[in-house]
Amino acid sequence: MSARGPALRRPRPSSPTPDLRPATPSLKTVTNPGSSAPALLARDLACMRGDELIFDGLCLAASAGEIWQIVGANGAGKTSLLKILAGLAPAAGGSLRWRGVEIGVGAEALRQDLCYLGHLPGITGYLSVAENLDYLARLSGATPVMRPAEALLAVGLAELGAAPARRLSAGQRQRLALARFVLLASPLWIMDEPLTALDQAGRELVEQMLTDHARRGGLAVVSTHHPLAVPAAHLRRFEFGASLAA
Amino acid sequence: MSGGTALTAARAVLGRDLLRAWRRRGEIVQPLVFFTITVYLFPLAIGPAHDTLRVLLPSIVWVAVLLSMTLTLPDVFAADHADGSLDHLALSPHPLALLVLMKAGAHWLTGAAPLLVLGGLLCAVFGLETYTLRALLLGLLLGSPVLSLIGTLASALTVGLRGGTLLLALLTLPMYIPVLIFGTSAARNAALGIPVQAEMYLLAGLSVLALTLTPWATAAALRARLG
Amino acid sequence: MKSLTEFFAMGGYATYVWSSYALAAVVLIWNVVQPLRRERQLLRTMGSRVQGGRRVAP
Amino acid sequence: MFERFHKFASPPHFHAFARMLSPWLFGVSALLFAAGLFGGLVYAPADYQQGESFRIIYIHVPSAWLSMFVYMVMASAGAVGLIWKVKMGDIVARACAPLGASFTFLALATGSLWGKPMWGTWWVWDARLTSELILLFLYLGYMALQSAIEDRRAAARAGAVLAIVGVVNIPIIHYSVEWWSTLHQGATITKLDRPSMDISMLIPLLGMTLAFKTLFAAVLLVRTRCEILEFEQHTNWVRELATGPEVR
Repeated sequence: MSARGPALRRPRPSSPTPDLRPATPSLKTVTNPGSSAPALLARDLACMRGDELIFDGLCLAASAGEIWQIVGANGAGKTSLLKILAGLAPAAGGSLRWRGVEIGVGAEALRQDLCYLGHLPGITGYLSVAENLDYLARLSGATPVMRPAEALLAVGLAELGAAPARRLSAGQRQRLALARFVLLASPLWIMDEPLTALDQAGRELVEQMLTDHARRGGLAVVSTHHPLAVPAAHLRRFEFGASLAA
Repeated sequence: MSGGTALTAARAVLGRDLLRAWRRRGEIVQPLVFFTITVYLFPLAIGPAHDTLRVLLPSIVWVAVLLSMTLTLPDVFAADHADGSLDHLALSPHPLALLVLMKAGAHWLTGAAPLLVLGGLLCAVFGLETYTLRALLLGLLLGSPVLSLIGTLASALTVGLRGGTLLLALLTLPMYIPVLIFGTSAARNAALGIPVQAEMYLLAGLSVLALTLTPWATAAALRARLG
Repeated sequence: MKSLTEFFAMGGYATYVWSSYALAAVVLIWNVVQPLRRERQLLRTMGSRVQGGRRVAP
Repeated sequence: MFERFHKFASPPHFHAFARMLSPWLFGVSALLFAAGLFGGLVYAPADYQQGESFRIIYIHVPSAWLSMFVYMVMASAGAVGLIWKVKMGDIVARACAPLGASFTFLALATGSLWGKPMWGTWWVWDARLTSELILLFLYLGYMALQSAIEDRRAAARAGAVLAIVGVVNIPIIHYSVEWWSTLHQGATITKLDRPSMDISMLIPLLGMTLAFKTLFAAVLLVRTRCEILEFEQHTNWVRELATGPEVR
């Protein structure tokens, strides 16, 4: 199956692509009333980095109320996958749907509902903590569910509101980036290694945030190596890299 | 569920860039010093003969403005690329073309406008007669949006590249040539007393053309490079 | 009609005319040969790299 | 009809098409070159003013036209690649640049070689020579950007944007340079007015122009094949091609 423009031809059945579709059908979560149709549906995703094919034939069907943990070897393409799911990077092949809407690079439907955390926290050093949160919130276009001060309190940065962000430690910057997730009611969370630089309290904070998010019927796609202490009913595991390294 | 219109996001981008520029106003002075040094290199090179300099001064100021622009342009996107906030610009549901237009506007206010003021001051100090000085300043005012807009596009194309500053200059200077030609010919004709409306209209036309076309190109360039 | 030497003299502009034609020949021939050689070299390296068992997607 | 055109959007079909067509184009351009050179150097009479040096026109004018034409091809291929997300568009745009730069350099060099006997200096601030020089800078800027970006796909997409902005700038630059330069030499041939050259001089020139164009088309197809091999080196059909019989 040559990686050409998206979905021009069905791949030949003989192609030995390992089928990564999760064996167990997605469980219907207790909290949300049973939107069984997958909110985020990826089929035969392929990704190139330069001339190197990172992965192809990747399928993922994620429904509301689930927390998908992406695990895999370094360089397996976890970050590339998350960037494709967020609509930041173009897939070299395959199709992606969010709530039934086909996503090319630059789809507004996905961005309206997305909250993304990359490797870098996205914090501007010259601005204060509160100014950073306010800027990123207004940029994302999502409706805040609480006042910014409450969000900062929730992530433990309440008294640092006016401090310039460049004086924060790496862990505090990560908490500031997480404050945006608490502040905005985005149904889709995509997080790339959120637990790095966080202390034990920080990890518990993230786990608690993810649990509340899933209970509210939100969907989260998280890449991390640490085991996530979240209720098993919501947790889904996506093995990556190992099964691909032919 | 829309948490604010595109205008609030645009105002947020503009406000944030201006606030950041204000917080690092110490660094904003550096291009101005470079500009002044460049302008005063030419009298040292050409010799102190006052009348030859009087004819050449407007053209020297224009060339110095062009060169100083290539200093301030790279960090329109470089800082955002470094701290990761560039992804959030691309991830916003609001039109990216509008947001990059705001970044170009912020650059014009913090990068280009000070150069215009300083250029006028240097020429006034030098004793350039007012009619030529007015033509020079009006030309700079009308032409400089093109410099910021095309510069922001080149900054988006070269974001995150090694040697990006040099590449940015290589991309922008050929496209600055029409503005340079009309700006300097306006100043030269003004010195001879010839009316300069033609050049002013052309410069304004170029600015409007750049204003309408480059934001879409800059948005496409960012999407191409962020991928 | 014109003798051979007259032809090459080009009415005194021989250097300019023939050097521009020579330059044109060099530029055009390089533009023809270089891509063809590169294509053959690309096919050969890719051919050997595949036999070398490098992982290539189905 | 669109279905047939769509077929060429996929690299394997375009590669096969290019492989089939380029030998023919090389043959045709060789014939045209032979006819054009004979016509230009031998058959056409000397110019009454410039004497024999005017024969440089048979190299200068076709390459000058082609340098502009190639940038248009590059920008439209880039636009196709960017707007309809057709990968072949980006690939063709990337393949055009070195060709365009070579023709622009050739036009500049022959222009100054022609100017030396006529105007007495190697470089004259003539409007068209100056815009040709700026066009060379645009090409060099495009190629510098392509080489600076490692990821081939991102480079091609960024290049497409630059080419489109460049093509909008070319008429502006040309007009402003015309405005700036007082030394005019009317274009020897414009499609509209009466050609200021005798018909026996004109035919070899059109012959040479056609020769240049077919050569450009042939070399572009070969360069595109190289880019396709590099863009698609991870795919199945390239692997079969590389290990296939015809690898000489």
